[in-house]
Amino acid sequence: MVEHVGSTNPECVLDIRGLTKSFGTNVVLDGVSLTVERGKTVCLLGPSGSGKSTLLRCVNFLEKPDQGSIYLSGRRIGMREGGVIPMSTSELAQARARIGMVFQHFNLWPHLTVLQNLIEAPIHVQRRSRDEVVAEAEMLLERVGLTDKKDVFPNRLSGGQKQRVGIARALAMKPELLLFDEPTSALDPELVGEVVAVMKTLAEGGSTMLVVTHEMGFARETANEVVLMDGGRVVEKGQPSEFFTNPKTDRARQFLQRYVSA
Amino acid sequence: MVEHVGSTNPECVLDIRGLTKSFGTNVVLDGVSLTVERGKTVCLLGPSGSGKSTLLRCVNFLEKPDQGSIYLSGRRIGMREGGVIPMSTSELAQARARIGMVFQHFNLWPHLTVLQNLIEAPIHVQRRSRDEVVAEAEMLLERVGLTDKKDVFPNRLSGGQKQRVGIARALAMKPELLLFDEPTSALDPELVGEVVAVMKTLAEGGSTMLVVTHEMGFARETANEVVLMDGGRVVEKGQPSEFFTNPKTDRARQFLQRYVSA
Amino acid sequence: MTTAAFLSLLQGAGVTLVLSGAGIALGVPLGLLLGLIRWGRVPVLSPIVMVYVSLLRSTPAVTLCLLIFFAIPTMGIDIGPWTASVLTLGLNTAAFNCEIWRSGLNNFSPDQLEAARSFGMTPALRFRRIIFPQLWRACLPGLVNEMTLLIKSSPAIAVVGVVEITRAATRIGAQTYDPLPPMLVATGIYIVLIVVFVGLQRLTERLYGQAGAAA
Amino acid sequence: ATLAEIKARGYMIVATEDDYKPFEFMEDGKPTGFDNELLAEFRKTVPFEIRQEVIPWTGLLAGVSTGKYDVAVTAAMITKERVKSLDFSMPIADSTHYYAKRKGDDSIKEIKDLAGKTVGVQAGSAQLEKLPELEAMLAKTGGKLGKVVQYTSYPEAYQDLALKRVDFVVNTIINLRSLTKDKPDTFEIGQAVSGQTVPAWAVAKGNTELLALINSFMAEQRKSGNILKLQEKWLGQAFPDLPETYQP
Amino acid sequence: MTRDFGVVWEHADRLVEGLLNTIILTLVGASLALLIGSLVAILLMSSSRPVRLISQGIVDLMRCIPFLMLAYLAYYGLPSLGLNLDNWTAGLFAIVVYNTAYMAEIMRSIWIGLGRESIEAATAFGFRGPRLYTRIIFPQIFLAASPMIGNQLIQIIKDTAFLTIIAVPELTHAASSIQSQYFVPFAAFIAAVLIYWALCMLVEAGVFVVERLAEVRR
Ligand SMILES: Nc1ncnc2c1ncn2[C@@H]1O[C@H](COP(=O)(O)OP(=O)(O)OP(=O)(O)O)[C@@H](O)[C@H]1O
Ligand SMILES: Nc1ncnc2c1ncn2[C@@H]1O[C@H](COP(=O)(O)OP(=O)(O)OP(=O)(O)O)[C@@H](O)[C@H]1O
Ligand SMILES: [Mg+2]
Ligand SMILES: [Mg+2]
Repeated sequence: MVEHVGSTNPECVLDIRGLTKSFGTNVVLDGVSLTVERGKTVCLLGPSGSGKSTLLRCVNFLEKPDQGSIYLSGRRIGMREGGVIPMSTSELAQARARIGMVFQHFNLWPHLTVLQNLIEAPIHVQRRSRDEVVAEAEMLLERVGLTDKKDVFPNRLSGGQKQRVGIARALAMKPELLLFDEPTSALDPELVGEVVAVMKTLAEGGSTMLVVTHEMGFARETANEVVLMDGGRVVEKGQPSEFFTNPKTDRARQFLQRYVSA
Repeated sequence: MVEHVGSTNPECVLDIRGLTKSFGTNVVLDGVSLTVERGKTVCLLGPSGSGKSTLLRCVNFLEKPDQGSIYLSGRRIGMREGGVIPMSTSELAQARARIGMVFQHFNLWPHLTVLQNLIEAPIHVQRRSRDEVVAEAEMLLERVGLTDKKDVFPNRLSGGQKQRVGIARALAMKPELLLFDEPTSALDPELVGEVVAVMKTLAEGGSTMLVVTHEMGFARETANEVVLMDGGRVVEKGQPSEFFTNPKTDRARQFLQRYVSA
Repeated sequence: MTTAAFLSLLQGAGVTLVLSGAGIALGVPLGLLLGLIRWGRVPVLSPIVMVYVSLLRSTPAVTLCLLIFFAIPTMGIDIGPWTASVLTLGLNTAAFNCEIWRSGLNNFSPDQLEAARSFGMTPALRFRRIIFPQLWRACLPGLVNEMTLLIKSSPAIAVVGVVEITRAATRIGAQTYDPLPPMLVATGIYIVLIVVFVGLQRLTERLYGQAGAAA
Repeated sequence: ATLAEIKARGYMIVATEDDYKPFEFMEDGKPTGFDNELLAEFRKTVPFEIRQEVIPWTGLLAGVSTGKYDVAVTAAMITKERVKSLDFSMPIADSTHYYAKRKGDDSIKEIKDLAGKTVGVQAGSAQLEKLPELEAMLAKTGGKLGKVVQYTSYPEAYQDLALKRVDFVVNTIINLRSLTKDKPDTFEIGQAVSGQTVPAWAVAKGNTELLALINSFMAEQRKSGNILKLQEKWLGQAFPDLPETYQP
Repeated sequence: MTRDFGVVWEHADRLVEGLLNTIILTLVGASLALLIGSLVAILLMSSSRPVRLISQGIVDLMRCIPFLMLAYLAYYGLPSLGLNLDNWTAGLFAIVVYNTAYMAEIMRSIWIGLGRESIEAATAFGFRGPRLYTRIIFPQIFLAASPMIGNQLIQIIKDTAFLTIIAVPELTHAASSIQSQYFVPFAAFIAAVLIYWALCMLVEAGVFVVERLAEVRR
């Protein structure tokens, strides 16, 4: 396949082309291509070890891909235009600041309060004015229903609250794209609901999101597209309505089986 | 209610009567009564914070109850007969050795191999002969399908394997009663199955089990009785067939709702 | 430097090694005992240990040695220079070791302790079979660090007339009016002594590294 | 211990130093020097055993005053402060203070050149106490005492003198003579910077009988002229005119 | 004994002067050791193997050399290489070089246990270089390491006492000069111990405060 330059579709926020990544001899991503359009939510499903997390980590270059290219709103990530010279660390940092990431284990900064977690990167990475950022962060906290936890340290929060802070922290960067890596799988069943609810309002509010999840309910109801990965490849893509009721591949049928019995 | 002495039913392995426990002003258990008969499996359900873990911890006196009494096969636990004088630490240790416990986070001893984890307490607490215990432990490992991991340290095991070791370790004490505290909720969805399968064979093999779990499938298929707790009280008890299809209380209906959508 | 001078330095090295070894043999278990008292919040004893640790950590070894050697005999207990030296090094290092053991105990996994309790282990058995086998590995770097500091602070005991490495070097310097060469040789000997301890630590870490990782 | 106690238990404990050349120092691991040879003579005259402890200066006088050791067999300068808690024997030498300078340092030719120059002495020593006398001498010629650097022991001070970190070192003539004998190319002795000062052995305050025993031994040594020979041998000069007692 | 303490009291000004010098040495030495130690800790955690091995080697060497010897060599040894430091500079140099090694090792041991999560999140949010260290990594290290850093600060306070051998007039120097000049064997040292104890309690109080800060975040 010839690699075309730049994005053909101006509505494409994320455009991943032929991504390959191995750890030693273990091929974890094997030519993955994927696009996410502006305002759309794509759910990435797949069994453990299929490379979902690695894919997300490649998107913001926490892992360096072996081959393939990634474009964020038409601009190449990790490499300078042309794809030969790697970005400098400062260019990379600026590029990363355009992507918000929400982690399975929240990864909040334990030494900072909830509000400080939100304003840390906007002030020190994006160098925006403190007053503006604080005002915005307070609005975000209201949106995720945590205004009263503003000055509390993360250790005092329940898992669900932590993850809502994690989401607000990602939003505070005003990112063009939001990445979620299993945002609910470290939560008690009780607490999943509150986080899923926040994600739904985001999706409906027009955020562009790429979500790795085991929450089939969320994928079915909210995603614009569902992508199933297995063994480092995309095995099936489709509308959720199609995918869940009438999967095309055996692998997808097999995968969905597991969730029906629960 | 007048507290009656001793157990009236000789088939009763665990008999909890009017258990009360507070942390500070927070009343966590508020007069819980519960029995588990020989060879039966009771599932304890309930939302987070309803006191399930605290109840289990009271059973083997890891927490001291404020009021109420617990009988294991007719013998009082934690207190000497009469219920006024507390047991000495060595009496308590002997009583605890009659109860096997399986933890959410496995709590294996990392400095001991799998086999050593199994034989540690039987040899040093129950003072049984090493040869006998080792032979038995090897049989148990076969039963949970981990014979080949015998000499491996726990950090080399997957979550599911760790939990199977945890179960084998509890069985090695030949306990009269097995307690499980959310044995699968720290596991990836992939790995839940293998642990549930082991628990099912135990239940069918005649072990007496009290299981706190969020796995509704297990409760429905395996439990002889289901107990729903909320706010430190038992709100509904019943046969699983009854409970899941036709719950009597609003609280139970509400609780079950959450699991249907998933 | 003459051969005789060099030999006297080696002899000093022997003295340093023996006294430091005795100090460590006294201070490490004593520190563990003190650490357990603090960790277990044993009433009455725990605050006493706290003051002991605070005071001994801040007392320079020379001062402690002089006090032990000259002040204790006025209470009618006769004490020789070697006993005083071992007591000085041991009591001092015990205070630091108490803190090292204590932080190890504080960080010990409550989950594992709970498992041990629920399996009917008595406190003594828990300590012997579950805590200690893991604790010493976790504390080893800190303890060895403290052992290196103990060896280095051992010149203090020279005030009571024990001729260890530094004193032997000083004597040579005083005789020749040229203190630098013996000091250099002494430094070399210290490095050799301490490298042995650090190397033993690294070796133990490597041997037990795999089994010691958390489950 | 008192003489009676010493006789009862059969031995006496003396303390000597190990880095105070030429009075006491170690040669090939054995104590030697002026005091050690004098001690050997003393050993011959007493009816009990003498045990010797070799310790640094820091704890030495403290050990004698607390009774850990019976006699300080060292050249302890008799000073006002020390006589408050110790009793001193007959003086064993004359150790008037001189200054030593780097060989060939032309900026110092006489006492008045010392004004404003940096001086090294041992911390807490009798020598330190003599500095006011030097200050007084300098004042007469309108000079002032320069910076004073205190060392834990003299070898370091000499080292710094050679390294030009101090300009002169004040010590007793005896010590300085021993120094220049060993390092004639590096150091040289200047003039006296104090009045007469004498060192002696010391016992705990009030231990009169023991002191009397020591003094009778010393008198014996003076009479036989033996002590002069030892002084000649170790200190480079005999002191025949030492006083019987000395009040600081 | 009371007479002895009287003598010490009369010369309290010398103790105070020594104390001031001890405090200056400790403050300057500790700040520099912490600062440089942080930089060395970054080298110890470098992804480049040679950088790691070399910095590890230097740190281990420093931990093997007795402080006294280091001070001695800096003062009497360096002049033979043509570097003539005065006793203050040499003393500070020794304190800083020596404690930098211990501080760096302490910070490394905490850093290893810090967990990748918060650092990875910071990288994903565009933190890098100095900001990553000053905003995310070191605040957490200092919170977690306060008991051990406190231990080392106490070591620094006590290490300053060794500088008496190169004639830096710190507290022990003052105490031993009073004790041998006026012959008050214990009183001077007991006074010094009490002052050292007070200093160490200041450190302990600081550690206590930081530990409370860490605890509400743990
Ligand atoms: N840093 C790494 N070094 C080596 N192998 C790695 C690394 N990160 C991931 N892997 C391997 O890559 C494979 C894919 O991992 P990845 O975490 O992307 O899977 P996943 O689909 O996210 O799984 P899960 O659902 O368990 O999170 C696994 O086999 C894993 O062991
Ligand atoms: N040691 C303790 N000290 C103070 N409060 C405690 C303690 N242990 C538990 N609690 C409180 O007791 C209540 C019940 O806790 P418990 O762990 O028994 O609930 P649970 O039903 O097991 O919940 P989950 O499903 O989250 O495990 C909670 O509010 C909890 O905060
Ligand atoms: Mg993953
Ligand atoms: Mg629980």
